[in-house]
Amino acid sequence: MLKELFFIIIGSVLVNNFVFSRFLGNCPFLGVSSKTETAVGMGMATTFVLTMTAVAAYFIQNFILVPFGLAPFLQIVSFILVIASLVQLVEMVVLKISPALYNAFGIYLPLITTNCIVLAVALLIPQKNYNLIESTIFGVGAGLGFTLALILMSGIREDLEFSDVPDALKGPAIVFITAGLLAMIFLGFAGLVPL
Amino acid sequence: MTQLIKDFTNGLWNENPIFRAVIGICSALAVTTAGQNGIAMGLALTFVLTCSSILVSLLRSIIPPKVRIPCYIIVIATFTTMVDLFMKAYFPPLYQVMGIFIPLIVVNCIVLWRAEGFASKASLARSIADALGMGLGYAWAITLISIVREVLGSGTLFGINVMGQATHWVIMLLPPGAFLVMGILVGIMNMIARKSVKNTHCH
Amino acid sequence: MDLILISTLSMAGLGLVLGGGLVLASKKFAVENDPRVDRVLEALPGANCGACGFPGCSGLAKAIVEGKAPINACAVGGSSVSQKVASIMGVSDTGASTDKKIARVLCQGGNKEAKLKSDYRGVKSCRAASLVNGGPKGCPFACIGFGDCEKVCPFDAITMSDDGLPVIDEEKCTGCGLCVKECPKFVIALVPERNEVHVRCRATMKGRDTRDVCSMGCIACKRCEKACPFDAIHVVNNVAAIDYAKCRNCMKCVEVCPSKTITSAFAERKKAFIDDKCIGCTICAKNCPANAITGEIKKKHVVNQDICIGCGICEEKCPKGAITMERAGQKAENRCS
Amino acid sequence: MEEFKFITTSSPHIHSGESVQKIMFNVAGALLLPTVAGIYFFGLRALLLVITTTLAAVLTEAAFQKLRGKPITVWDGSAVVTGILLALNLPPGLPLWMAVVGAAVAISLGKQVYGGLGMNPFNPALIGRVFLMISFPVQMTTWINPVDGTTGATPLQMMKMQGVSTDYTKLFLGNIGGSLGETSALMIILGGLYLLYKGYIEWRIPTFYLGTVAVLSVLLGRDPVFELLSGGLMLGAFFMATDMVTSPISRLGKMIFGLGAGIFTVIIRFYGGYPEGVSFSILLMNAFTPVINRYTVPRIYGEVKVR
Amino acid sequence: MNQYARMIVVLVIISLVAGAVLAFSYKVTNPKIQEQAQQALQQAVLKVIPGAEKMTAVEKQGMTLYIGMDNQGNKKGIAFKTTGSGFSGPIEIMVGYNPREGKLTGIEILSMSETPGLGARIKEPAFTDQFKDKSVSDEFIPKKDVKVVTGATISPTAVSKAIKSSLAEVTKIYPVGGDF
Amino acid sequence: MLKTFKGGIHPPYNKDFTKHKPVETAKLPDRVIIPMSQHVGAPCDPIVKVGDTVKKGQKIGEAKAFVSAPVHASISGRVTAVEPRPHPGGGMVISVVIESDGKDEVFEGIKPPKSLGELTPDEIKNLIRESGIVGMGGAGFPTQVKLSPPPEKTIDTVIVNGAECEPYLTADHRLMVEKPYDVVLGLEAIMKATGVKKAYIAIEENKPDAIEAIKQVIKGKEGIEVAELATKYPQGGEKQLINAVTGREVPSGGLPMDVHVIVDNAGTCAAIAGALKTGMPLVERITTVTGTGIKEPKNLLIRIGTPFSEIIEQCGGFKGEAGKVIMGGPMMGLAQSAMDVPAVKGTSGILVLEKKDVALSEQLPCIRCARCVDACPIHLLPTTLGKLAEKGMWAEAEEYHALDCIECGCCAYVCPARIPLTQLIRLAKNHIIASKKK
Ligand SMILES: Cc1cc2nc3c(=O)[nH]c(=O)nc-3n(C[C@H](O)[C@H](O)[C@H](O)COP(=O)(O)O)c2cc1C
Ligand SMILES: Cc1cc2nc3c(=O)[nH]c(=O)nc-3n(C[C@H](O)[C@H](O)[C@H](O)COP(=O)(O)O)c2cc1C
Ligand SMILES: Cc1cc2nc3c(=O)[nH]c(=O)nc-3n(C[C@H](O)[C@H](O)[C@H](O)COP(=O)(O)O)c2cc1C
Ligand SMILES: Cc1cc2nc3c(=O)[nH]c(=O)nc-3n(C[C@H](O)[C@H](O)[C@H](O)CO)c2cc1C
Ligand code: SF4
Ligand code: SF4
Ligand code: SF4
Ligand code: SF4
Ligand code: FES
Repeated sequence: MLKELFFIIIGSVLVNNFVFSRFLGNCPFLGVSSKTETAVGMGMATTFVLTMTAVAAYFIQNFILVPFGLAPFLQIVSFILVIASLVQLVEMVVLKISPALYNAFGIYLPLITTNCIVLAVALLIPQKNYNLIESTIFGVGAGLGFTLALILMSGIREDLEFSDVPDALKGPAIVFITAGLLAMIFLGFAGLVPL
Repeated sequence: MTQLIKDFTNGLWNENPIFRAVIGICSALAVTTAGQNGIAMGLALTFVLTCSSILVSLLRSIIPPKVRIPCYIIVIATFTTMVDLFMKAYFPPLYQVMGIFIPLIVVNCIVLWRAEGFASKASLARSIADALGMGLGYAWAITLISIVREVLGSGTLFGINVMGQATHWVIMLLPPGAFLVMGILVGIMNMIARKSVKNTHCH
Repeated sequence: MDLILISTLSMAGLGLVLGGGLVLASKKFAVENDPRVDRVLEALPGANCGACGFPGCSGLAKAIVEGKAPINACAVGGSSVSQKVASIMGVSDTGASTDKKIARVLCQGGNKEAKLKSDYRGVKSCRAASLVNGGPKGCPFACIGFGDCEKVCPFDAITMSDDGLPVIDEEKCTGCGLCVKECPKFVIALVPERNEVHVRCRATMKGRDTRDVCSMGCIACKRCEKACPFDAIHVVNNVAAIDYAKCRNCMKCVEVCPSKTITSAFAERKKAFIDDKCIGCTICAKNCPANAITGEIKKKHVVNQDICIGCGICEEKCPKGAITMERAGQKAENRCS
Repeated sequence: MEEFKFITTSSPHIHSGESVQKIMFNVAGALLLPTVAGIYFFGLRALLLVITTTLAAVLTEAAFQKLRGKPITVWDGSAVVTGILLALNLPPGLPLWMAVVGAAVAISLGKQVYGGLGMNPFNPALIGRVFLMISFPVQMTTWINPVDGTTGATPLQMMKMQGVSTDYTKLFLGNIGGSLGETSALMIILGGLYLLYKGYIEWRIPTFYLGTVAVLSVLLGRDPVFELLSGGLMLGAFFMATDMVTSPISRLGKMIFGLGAGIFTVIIRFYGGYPEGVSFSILLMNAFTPVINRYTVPRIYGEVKVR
Repeated sequence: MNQYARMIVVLVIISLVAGAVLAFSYKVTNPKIQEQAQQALQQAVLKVIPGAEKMTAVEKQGMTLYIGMDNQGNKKGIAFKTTGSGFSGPIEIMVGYNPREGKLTGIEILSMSETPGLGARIKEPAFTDQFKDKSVSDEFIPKKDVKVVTGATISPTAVSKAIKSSLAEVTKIYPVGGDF
Repeated sequence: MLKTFKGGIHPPYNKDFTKHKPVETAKLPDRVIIPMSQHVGAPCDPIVKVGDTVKKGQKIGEAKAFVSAPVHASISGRVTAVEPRPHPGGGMVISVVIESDGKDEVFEGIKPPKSLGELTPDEIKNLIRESGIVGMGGAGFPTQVKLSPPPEKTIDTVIVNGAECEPYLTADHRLMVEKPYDVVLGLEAIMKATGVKKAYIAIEENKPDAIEAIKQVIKGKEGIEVAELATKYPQGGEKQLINAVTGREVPSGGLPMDVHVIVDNAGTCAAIAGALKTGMPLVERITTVTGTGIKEPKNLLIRIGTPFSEIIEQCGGFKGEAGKVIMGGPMMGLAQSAMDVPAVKGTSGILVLEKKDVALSEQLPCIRCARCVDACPIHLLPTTLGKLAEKGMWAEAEEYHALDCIECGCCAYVCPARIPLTQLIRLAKNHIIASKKK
């Protein structure tokens, strides 16, 4: 059991990193990876939402969709509805309860609704037949993987400010190239865990 | 009319979602291993985008701002599921390739971006023009990416062998290839954009 | 039918629960956000130049709403912005009627004009160079010419000429004053936009010493002082200085300056024109410092355009508003915006 | 008295005399040792490969700089080092056109897109190698045996697939299959010691890298001597992980770098899909370098820790 | 209050309509989807059992087995699904088996996510064809009696292992030489 | 065990030019230019007019502020100008120009004070202030101010800085060899003035004769010790010195007194001794005139205010093509553009380098070799600071402790890419301080 959970984490952080090998969450990856501080904030916020989503998705799937035979066509709608509401709810609650926390990462919360990692995790959980604990861990792993990608990229991008990148490649282009090289490096983990 | 044409062409180049605005790129990276995937994904997104824009534009006055996002997203999700079911029913091989990325049209940033940023503020006609432009802009962009990756990675173009064994660079079909091709294409587009700006600038 | 019903119901239920949750949350966790911040932010120019001393326009907006900054803290926006901000904040805009100021370069010692005293090597920054033996130029007051001001201007209003002097685009300059703060040699000053005449030298050395190091420097000959009809220019500390409040752009000093230290575009010099409203009261003729107006009493007066210095006193004095000042040439119109 | 116009600069007015060129050409010189070993074992084919990649790297660099309208600075020697190191990381039998692709990728995507010398986040030679590895996996894993030129497996592959170890002396001297420059641990160590002596590489990275691998091998029940001597570990630890451009600047950071590279190498070697993990590990730590730099800022003289 | 009521009402109505519309679309497309799936399955089964024209599914000891028959109803072979753990994910394989002869009749890779150009080449006939007429008593060890795809040993190993282990189960139900 | 600190460099010392040359007294200058600011703090107000006659030792500039020091005429003669003149520190400073009358008469008010034993601490401090004594080690901080810490800052140690770690310079070295009694007497005055019982005279081990001479003098004196230091630059930097000798670290942004230490240069001590013995204020100092571009390198005892040109002439003039003239040592000295600037109280040396020795090679991008990081005695990240300065990111530079840089030049000295790191950091410091003042 523990071993499986470990594999889920390693799998989603390193081997099949959500950004570098599953191509998910690229827009926020591009958008908020220019400063390490914001990257860490965004990563934490996303991990938090992902974990909650994973749990919610598990319950909806197994207690509403499957029992009523709705899974094939209501999955997307119900998941996304839950995510959007959840994000908005969390945002409001955080703002009220701890303005400090809100300042730290509240500003990223609205962005998370459209982060496709979140919906993807929700959709992958039923597909992979994960139980509750596995689902939760999967959510955490996805978040950590995303955070790792953000932190690595933001570190490099902060250094890039001092680099003489050709004009045409400035901005997203060099970020993509760097992401490509990072993806190449992450292939080194290929075959690390049985999937 | 000229306004509509402007709205339409905006997505094709000026604010091309992939190359200029650089948004909604997950699918553009993920499914672009072969030319036909690009076309199919492009059309699917255009369909969802147009339908959602129509509905959002029609409903814009009824929806209270606080539940705006959930409402838009339900609309989008509905159309996406329809595409999903449709592809499953009629194009199973394609469906298998695109896998999870069809459902993910819901969260494709382009759709919500246009729903929020354009359709919720503009008239029906303009919303349609914009959605079509954006959709097709997305479609040509990812088709281009697909073609590059297919030619370099498999040596084929829409499944037809064009390069023989000369370009059988596995990396192009893998994630790094996607990012690298994307980066280089965005760079080229920047160069083109800059040139055209320079030409129209006064001296 | 069954399936449709169930799915409709469950979706409705989900919508109800989540909608209800959102409503509850938004009531329970409603947070007062001062909407004025956003409105002030909208009124600000959005250049994020930081000249106000706050982190960007949004920082200033917040500070204004919280009362930590005055409503006219944005120099870039000028009076129009401070009026808007004042109305949002519900206070009257005091002191917003100040004249707009822009930056002017007060040195003409470029690479050709000013001598170098040493062969400076190192960081190409004026401030860095000024810390090495006071800079490479022979004149310790001269522009160093590495363009720190150009780099700091958030509005791209400054370009360095081939001669190594900054040129300020009057149209782009917003008067934010960042360049003034940046220049280690205090070569740039904020002056009222309407003033056209400037002494472009700040060297307080003896005239002879100044001439040794720069061909455009003020040699303190005091000719300008004598030429000025308005007592607006004086040589203090070996260098001429204009009292901008008194100067009327007559350009007399410019004409007499032997070293071309004082500058103005003669194309900008205005001339007086008298129209038919003139009743021949002779007030203008009496007041004209250049004696350019002639005419008999109760007859329409005429201006000798060759003598008129464009000071505009006659225009001010004419009780009938019969005199207008017009530019002789057109303002140089060659900019690309 | 005579009139001179004196030079003025900010202090200091004297300099140690070190230069980038000096460093790079010394590294290139040190690399000659493993190169010679490669040529000895794999024949002139190996020499050809080294010349090809070096030329390709230098030309790519010049072409790129010309294209950008920047001064051409190939004489700083960094492209030469990249070229040689790339060759040392390739199977001796690799088709030459692939080597050219590798060198071009190394210099263009690995270095010039970031602005050239000193600004690249990743080790260019390794970018070239990994690119080739993933693009042409078959050719990149076709090893020839020394001397007789038949194809065979590397010691690590044999270990991974069949659990067979190789004789230490062979490993040490280099009479084994593998990349051109990685076979002779002896020559690599000699070159590395030379650079250490000259102060061009830092002892922390190789020490921590090799040390971590050795310790983990012991802990995980493997043969540490075998693990140290086989594969590209020695080459990586002495010549590639030490690339100053892509490794941390603080001393603590360098130790972390070595440690991390060691851990990842062991993970990939022991549990991953590849028999060898040196390239990936170094590149991965390159990616971590900015973060490491950020969090290992040394305590300055007189700083009172407030946090 | 009014504003809040409206929030809920609009959200509920939209969800409600969405639910209805989707359920309806599902009803329309579902038969087609099922049919597609069935067809795909049948195709795969018929492909791995040469000569079979139709199939029936049987459940035995927790396994689903498909019996392929020709038009006359003559049983031509048994097909079953098995899953191997490949380089980058599960590999689903359809295996055809003829108990009478104790040989495989063919295999087909149903789904996999192996590396294109490498592991993915297990889909190619060059790899799959070798299993045709392979005796079930063979060792199924890559590089020994199974030809591998160059540069990728893991994927073929996964396939071989999966076939070998599920054959062990199936031969318990339908022993070699026996009928079915 | 030789005492030292972490970081630093080993440049070629080139002290052989002058190390064994006894101090020569320079000839009386025809004209001296005495700037009203030769110290850290407020400039003096001139108290003489053009046409006045003055005598050696007469006060000509009055210090009004607390942190300031008076200046005195260094020769007798007539004041010919009181006007801004170029200062070797850069910029223009009000200076008094005195034309010599060739008589070198001593001002009437100059009288030897009471002996050290009879003076009270306050009298000692007053004597130091009135004698215009400022730090001779470089920065020129008024010594009396240093000796009057606020009451809450207790002082327990005095260190005499005899490190002289700058290459080429030997002024302090010769001073310690030739006048060890003066150095120790000055130190005793400081100890008495501050009530400190423990003192070290810190000398780098490459000056064995100086160590020997000082040891002879302090034999039998309570509480005074020689601290032998490893030869390394910047061993003489105050913070490094304190760390090497006492193991303490001056807190960032703090002063030596925060760790209960006062550091004074050996020359400063000798100057105090001079004032104690004769009552003559600070009007002359030892300067090392050296370098590859000087014909006859020497240690000269010069009058304050002597123009560089005269000093160089006495050393045979330039040799070859002079490329750079530096006031101070090669690591921290200031490059000069003109030869008519005067030597001031802090002019420990005049270094002339031939053009071929200063040829600068091309700057390349930083290769992140971290040599600068290893060399920095403050453990800063010069490469990072340099990059931040190039981008004008001053706030970030401050976060990376730019203000703690002592501008020792080690980083720029070692940088293989020849990046003017020290200058970049100096630029950043200047910016940060300017924005603070706003
Ligand atoms: C990017 C990449 C993807 C790979 N994908 C596969 C794969 O799908 N299947 C496989 O068996 N090996 C794959 N490999 C190769 C394995 O890592 C391993 O090297 C190989 O299985 C060893 O086989 P060999 O003994 O034929 O060299 C891949 C390698 C790389 C670099
Ligand atoms: C603004 C300022 C204030 C100082 N105040 C004191 C002081 O109160 N006590 C003291 O012992 N030294 C004081 N110092 C002197 C310094 O400790 C130091 O000796 C002086 O700056 C010369 O150091 P340097 O030659 O190493 O640069 C002060 C220095 C400065 C610049
Ligand atoms: C890098 C550096 C090197 C220094 N080297 C010496 C030196 O060799 N000898 C010296 O007396 N002062 C040296 N100083 C100045 C001392 O830090 C300190 O200011 C001085 O010893 C204080 O004494 P003073 O006030 O009597 O000059 C150096 C300062 C710095 C920043
Ligand atoms: C000690 C040392 C090691 C180096 N290692 C490499 C290397 O592994 N790969 C490489 O491409 N360049 C290497 N270089 C050359 C150079 O630093 C490299 O090309 C830069 O990354 C280019 O910016 C090395 C240089 C030195 C001094
Ligand atoms: S005006 Fe000042 S800042 Fe601008 S170039 Fe001249 S010296 Fe530099
Ligand atoms: S020229 Fe100076 S004052 Fe004018 S906008 Fe630029 S920085 Fe501001
Ligand atoms: S000059 Fe400053 S940064 Fe450079 S080594 Fe010295 S203290 Fe460190
Ligand atoms: S010494 Fe020079 S090249 Fe090396 S890290 Fe420092 S700044 Fe960069
Ligand atoms: S499409 Fe924008 S995050 Fe994936």
